Amino acid sequence: MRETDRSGRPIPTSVLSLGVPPLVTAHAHAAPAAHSGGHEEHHHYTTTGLDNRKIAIWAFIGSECMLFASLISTYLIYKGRSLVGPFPHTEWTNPQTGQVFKPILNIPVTSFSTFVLLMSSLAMVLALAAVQNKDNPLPANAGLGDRMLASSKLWLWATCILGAMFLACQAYEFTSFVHEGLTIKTNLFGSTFFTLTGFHGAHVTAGVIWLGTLLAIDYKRGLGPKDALNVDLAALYWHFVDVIWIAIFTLLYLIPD
Amino acid sequence: MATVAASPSYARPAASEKEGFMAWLTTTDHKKIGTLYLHTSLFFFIFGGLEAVLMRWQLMKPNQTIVTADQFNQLFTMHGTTMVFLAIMPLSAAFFNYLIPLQLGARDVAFPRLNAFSYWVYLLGGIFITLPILFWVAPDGGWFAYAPLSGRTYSPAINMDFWVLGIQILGISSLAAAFNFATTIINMRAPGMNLMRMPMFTWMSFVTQFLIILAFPVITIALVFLQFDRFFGTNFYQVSAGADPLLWQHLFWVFGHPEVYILILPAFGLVSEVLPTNSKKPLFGYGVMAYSGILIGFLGFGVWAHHMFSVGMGPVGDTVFSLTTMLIAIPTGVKIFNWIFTMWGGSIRFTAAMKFAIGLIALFTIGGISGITHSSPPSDLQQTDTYYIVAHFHYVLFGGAIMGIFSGIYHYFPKMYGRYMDERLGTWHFWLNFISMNLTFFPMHYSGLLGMPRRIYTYDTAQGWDTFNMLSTIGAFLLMPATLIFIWNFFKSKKGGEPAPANAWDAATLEWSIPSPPPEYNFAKIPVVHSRYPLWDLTHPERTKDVPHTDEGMRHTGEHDVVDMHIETERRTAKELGIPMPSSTIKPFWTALGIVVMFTGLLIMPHNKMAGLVGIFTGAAMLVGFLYAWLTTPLEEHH
Amino acid sequence: MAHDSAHASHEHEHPTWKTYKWVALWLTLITIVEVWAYYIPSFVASAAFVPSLLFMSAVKFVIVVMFYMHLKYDHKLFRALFTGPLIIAVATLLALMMLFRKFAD
Amino acid sequence: MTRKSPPRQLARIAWPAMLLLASAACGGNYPNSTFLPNTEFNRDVTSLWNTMLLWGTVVFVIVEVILIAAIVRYRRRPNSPEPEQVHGNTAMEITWTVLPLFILAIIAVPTVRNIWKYQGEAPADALQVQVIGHQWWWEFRYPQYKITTANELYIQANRAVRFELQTVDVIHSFWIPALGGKRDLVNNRTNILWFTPDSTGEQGFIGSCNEYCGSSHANMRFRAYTVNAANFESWAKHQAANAVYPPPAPVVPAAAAVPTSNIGAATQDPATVTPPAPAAPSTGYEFPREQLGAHLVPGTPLPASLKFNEALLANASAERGLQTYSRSACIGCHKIRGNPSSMGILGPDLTHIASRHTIAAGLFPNDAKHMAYWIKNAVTMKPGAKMQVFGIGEMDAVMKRPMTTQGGLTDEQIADVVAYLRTLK
Ligand code: HEA
Ligand code: HEA
Ligand code: HEC
Ligand code: CUA
Ligand SMILES: [Cu+2]
Repeated sequence: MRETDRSGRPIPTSVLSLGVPPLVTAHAHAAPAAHSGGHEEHHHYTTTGLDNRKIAIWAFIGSECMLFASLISTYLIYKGRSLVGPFPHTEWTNPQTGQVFKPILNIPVTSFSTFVLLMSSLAMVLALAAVQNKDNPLPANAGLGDRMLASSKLWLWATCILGAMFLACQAYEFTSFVHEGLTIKTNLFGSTFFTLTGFHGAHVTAGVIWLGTLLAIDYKRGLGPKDALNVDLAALYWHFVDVIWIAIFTLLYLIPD
Repeated sequence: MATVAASPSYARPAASEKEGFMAWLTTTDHKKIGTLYLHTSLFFFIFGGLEAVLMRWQLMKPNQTIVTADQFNQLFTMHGTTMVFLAIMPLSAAFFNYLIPLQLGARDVAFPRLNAFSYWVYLLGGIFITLPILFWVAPDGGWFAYAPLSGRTYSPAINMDFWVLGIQILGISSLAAAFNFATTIINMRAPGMNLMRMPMFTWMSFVTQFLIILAFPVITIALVFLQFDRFFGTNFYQVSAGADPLLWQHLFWVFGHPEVYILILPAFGLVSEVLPTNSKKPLFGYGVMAYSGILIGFLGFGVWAHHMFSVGMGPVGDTVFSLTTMLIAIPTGVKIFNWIFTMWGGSIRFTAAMKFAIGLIALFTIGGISGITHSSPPSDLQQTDTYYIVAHFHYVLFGGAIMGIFSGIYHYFPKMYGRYMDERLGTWHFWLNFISMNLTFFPMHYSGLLGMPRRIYTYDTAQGWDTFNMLSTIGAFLLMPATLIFIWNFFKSKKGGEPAPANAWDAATLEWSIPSPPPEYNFAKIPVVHSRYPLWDLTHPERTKDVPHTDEGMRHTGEHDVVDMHIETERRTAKELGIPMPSSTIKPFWTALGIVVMFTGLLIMPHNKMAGLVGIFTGAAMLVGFLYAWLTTPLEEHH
Repeated sequence: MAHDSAHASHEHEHPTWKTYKWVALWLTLITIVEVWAYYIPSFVASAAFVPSLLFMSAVKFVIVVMFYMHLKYDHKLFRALFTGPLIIAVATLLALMMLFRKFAD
Repeated sequence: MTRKSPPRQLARIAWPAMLLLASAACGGNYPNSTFLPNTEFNRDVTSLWNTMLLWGTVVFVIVEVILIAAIVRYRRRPNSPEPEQVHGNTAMEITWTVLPLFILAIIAVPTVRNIWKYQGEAPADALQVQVIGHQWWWEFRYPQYKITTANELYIQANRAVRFELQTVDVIHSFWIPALGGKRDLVNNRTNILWFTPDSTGEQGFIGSCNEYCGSSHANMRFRAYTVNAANFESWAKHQAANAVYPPPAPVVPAAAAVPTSNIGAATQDPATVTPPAPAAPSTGYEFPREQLGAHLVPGTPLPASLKFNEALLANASAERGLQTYSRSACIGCHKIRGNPSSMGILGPDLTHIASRHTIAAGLFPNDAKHMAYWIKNAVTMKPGAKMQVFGIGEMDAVMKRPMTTQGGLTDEQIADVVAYLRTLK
């Protein structure tokens, strides 16, 4: 992986800080595409031998740690402080109308979507491995499993679809909450919950679009080892979003007031 | 060394492609972007200064009516916001841009187009947040915009919308720049320049980038909450829904305290370049200087609640934050003493830059000591939100950051423009500035300790504050001619200053080994660095014989244009030399404009939903479209 | 870390399908245990509940970062770029929790 | 660079100027100084401050002396030798790491001690005062005495006072510099501040709001009077009683037993208001006007644009004023115990308005003239003031149109209302 091309210096990834990642990151990968057309890559010297973009994305992920720490802190600080329901883990009766609100969190659905997101990380890591190993010929006796493992398209599709499934679960969750009477304006829980998970969802959306562009390139001209860095950047981002969900799932969903 | 004529003989290749205005609008050259930053932020410094002068005029005597209460409240909000976000941070960014690649021996920053983008976002965001004061509809919540006052309930008008959105725009610029410079410093050092050979300015900038990377996400989230509250009716700071307004305060100061070190560390870096050069001595205790910078940055994340001693945190919180705050005196003190002992035993040349650097040592110490006095909560309860605090932070900001930046401008002007600034005017500027600065801010210690609250547009007679306010105001008035001398000097010297050679001050670091002003590619051949003072290795070998020298750098490269440390005299253009340079492009500008249009759309939303939506979608379309075009265009043209 | 030694391939190269598969399995298993624990009221009520959940989620966090994000294998610079900010982020979060008296009860 | 630089002349003037400044601070009359030894808190803080000032000065002098010595000794001269190259000195660097640590320890010890000392519980017999912040005035309640008043705080000399700080709108901060440290009034929280004014005697003090709270943050002041126990009791008893019009004859024996909660429903027809008996004693202690220091007398000028026919004040009728007041919007915002129609809570309690020395949170003296201007156009008198404009023809900031006879008051009517309010001793 260190052998990756060190050529392109445009950095789409750090523009993620805009808070509108979906639109921005989407086209990160067209640049190398244009590059390789010319096939005149300069090898700029770098101090560490690493690509600038990989350093930038790790710095960006460090920054995102603080972003989500702020969001999660806020959620936890306001936990149990809402004046009116519905509440996440406990029942609430509206004193005016007598209407009863069940605990609003849907643990089975979210457990499922958590599982989906975890599996998408597996698919992502396999996609990266497939891209990196594109040039290694499959052994003659390669079975279906080996051939599957070597397919970057398969795993990119899998990642995208799993990501989209996660988003679908979230969409279902959001709409059903609104249906049950919890909006972003209802109470402190609503505001913090929708904002935190919404931010996370926006990150997932950005990731899905980013992966979509990779997939498009894969169909157009095939992703190979020289694209490994680009896939790696997307993968790091994707796993980070996953890791954040691991924290959110435990802190929001599983630990009651 | 021979004196080189001011206008170097190499042609300006960019000029032939794009002329004048367009050349600036499309540049991706870190030096040009640095110049843009410098001029823009000097403009905002004057603007913020004029706001301050207006405030001081109003406060000259009790019960004056130069401005109204609401105008005054806008003035101090915008003065603080302007000085912090539009003057000092970008003044530092001007130096990041101009100097970091030169000090590292690089041809540009890691992401040149992102760099242009950062500048345009800053400029447009700056205009966005500054324009309203011309119509007296500017933000009026104070530069820390405490909730719930900053929420829709208590600030229903458009004023605070400008602030909430404007600071977010500026945050994008700062973050993009920070990722860029952090990557540049990690990854674009010349062969042989390990971390312990980086010039001190680059070191302090390095720490600053991490402070930005870690502090700005927090203010972004705090602002997103406020924005959601104001625009979408959420409850983050809605006290009637049970919200706790201290949430804003904590989030703000988790950002806000590191922010003050973001403001001071680059200035510290600049004087760390000026002092050794003008003392003919290496920096005293280089390693400790670097580590203390890191330590200041790190501790800076553990002290934020010292801005909140009066909110009733309880004794445990007060104690912890008091003690961590006091600890910061130690690494800072180390810096102060190391600077002094850099001069000690040296051969000091009192250039204007040197005077300002010494001014920083003298004045920052005062501000630091007053900082220590309010790190003690019982004492701070008598000081917080009084003019005593105003005195503290102007001593560190004006006496520290601004002094350091002026020092840097005088010092690096010859590198930027190939001409010296006028030393005599510089000396006048220094003394007038030094004296009137003290005249302005020293009396504030007294008015504060004698009970004068801050952020008051008026005060009553017979409170015992009249003399001190009068003095402060006179000082502020005197700062105007002081600054005017500087401005005059700056523009005059650009045109007709005495020509400066490449190594204008007989300095030790890489940026002085190339012509002044540097050619677009900076280094025709990337130098291999063997020690901390590569240029002194050549010009004054006797000065560097004690520093460790290695040539580890050579081993890793194998690039055709890397050669041993040398004095660069190449005058041909990049094209002639076959050096690939990032091509100029306007796309970062349009992308930045897209962002600002988007935020403007949101601003309009509550007043005209249709127009607002049109703005948001137009902006988003611009953003996506130009970003796509940007990312699909290769960075460099191939020769 | 209890289990990484069991599954990490200690060759100097990149991990392979074999590693990834085990990581995914562990992630799934831990998630199942977590959710299961959530549905045992007596356990939820006990003092061990929150710490054990936090522990499990920390384990998941770490193995994804180490194996899927390759931090275990990659340049040590990246480890510094990630853990530094993470430590500050977690410390800030804990400090805020304390300031808002979240651990008081 | 050896040429004498003219600006150095400036420096010569600067230092004496500094000294002058320092001496000015020692003389002079500084009623709001934070170092006045009026409470134990202030004395402790002063001694803490002195420690810090001492050590701060030591540090300052050390730094500036070495700095100046370096500048003077090592200035470059034509024949300066090439300096010896020193890259650092571990022993020295350890010294200036450790020495500050000692200094900080000297500061830290009394700091921590005082943090804990002043966040402990107040003495049980402390006077309790609830402080409620409003944009931009102060409400003071004395639960032990069933008093509600505004902008003027009576506390007892030599008796601990414990403030419970709350706000109804935004964050404010309560501070009497000469008596003790400030505390913020934070929504959804109650902060506590207490101290004992043990060496003040009978004195008046300035208090202020110190957290920026909007337009008139600067105009959110108050007065605090430390009075002796007997005077306090007299003041408190009087304040607790209802105010009535017309004022009862001076000797009304049953006064002490005035129930404070018998105001009853506010639905009574205002036109038929009759002063309910029993009446309040007409005299209670009031902090003597003559004893107000110069700093306690408001000097805010009247806005030039606001006109009022002051001649009307001379022969205004309190009787008519009562009727006008009770029929105007005033009653929706203000409370006058004893005037059953006046039940509002948005504005300051006016029950004993005439017993206060200032109006509008310390901005203006409480006399007929200023009160008349205030009622005519409070917003012009005090930026952003949340009291409606009443003068006919005056611009109403909320409705964005000039006041009409509909709800507006003529100068005559205002003069009458003032006359009525002036009777509410
Ligand atoms: C450049 C910006 C900058 C810098 C560097 C600092 C540095 C410090 N600041 Fe300052 N501060 C501000 C900008 C800055 N500050 C601003 C803008 C505000 C107000 C914000 C607002 O409310 O609007 C503020 C407010 C502020 C407060 C809150 C006051 C209040 O509102 O009540 C406190 C409280 O502790 C504080 C403390 C300190 C300390 C201890 C340092 C230390 O880092 C100083 C350390 C330096 C020294 C001590 C001098 C050198 C050391 C020696 C010579 C060694 C020996 C010294 C000793 C033993 C003492 N600052
Ligand atoms: C880096 C930051 C910085 C700098 C440099 C300054 C510089 C100055 N500040 Fe600053 N100030 C702050 C940061 C800064 N300030 C902050 C953060 C606050 C808190 C805000 C808040 O409470 O929200 C504050 C608050 C503040 C207050 C308190 C307001 C209040 O609480 O009510 C005052 C009052 O005197 C003041 C005065 C000044 C003055 C006189 C200068 C002078 O030094 C200015 C000198 C500059 C000039 C005089 C400009 C030169 C002008 C010319 C040369 C004219 C040219 C003319 C033409 C081109 C036509 N400032
Ligand atoms: C919309 C509500 C409102 C109405 C109606 C109103 N007031 Fe006020 N009043 C206030 C508020 C709020 C204040 C405090 C303003 C300040 O100091 O900032 C105040 C202050 C006062 C004060 C000064 C009190 C003090 O102790 O400082 C007087 C006197 C007064 N009002 C009289 C009147 C009279 C008389 C009327 C009717 C003609 C009236 N008010 C109608 C809200 C109102
Ligand atoms: Cu109330 Cu400021
Ligand atoms: Cu601070």
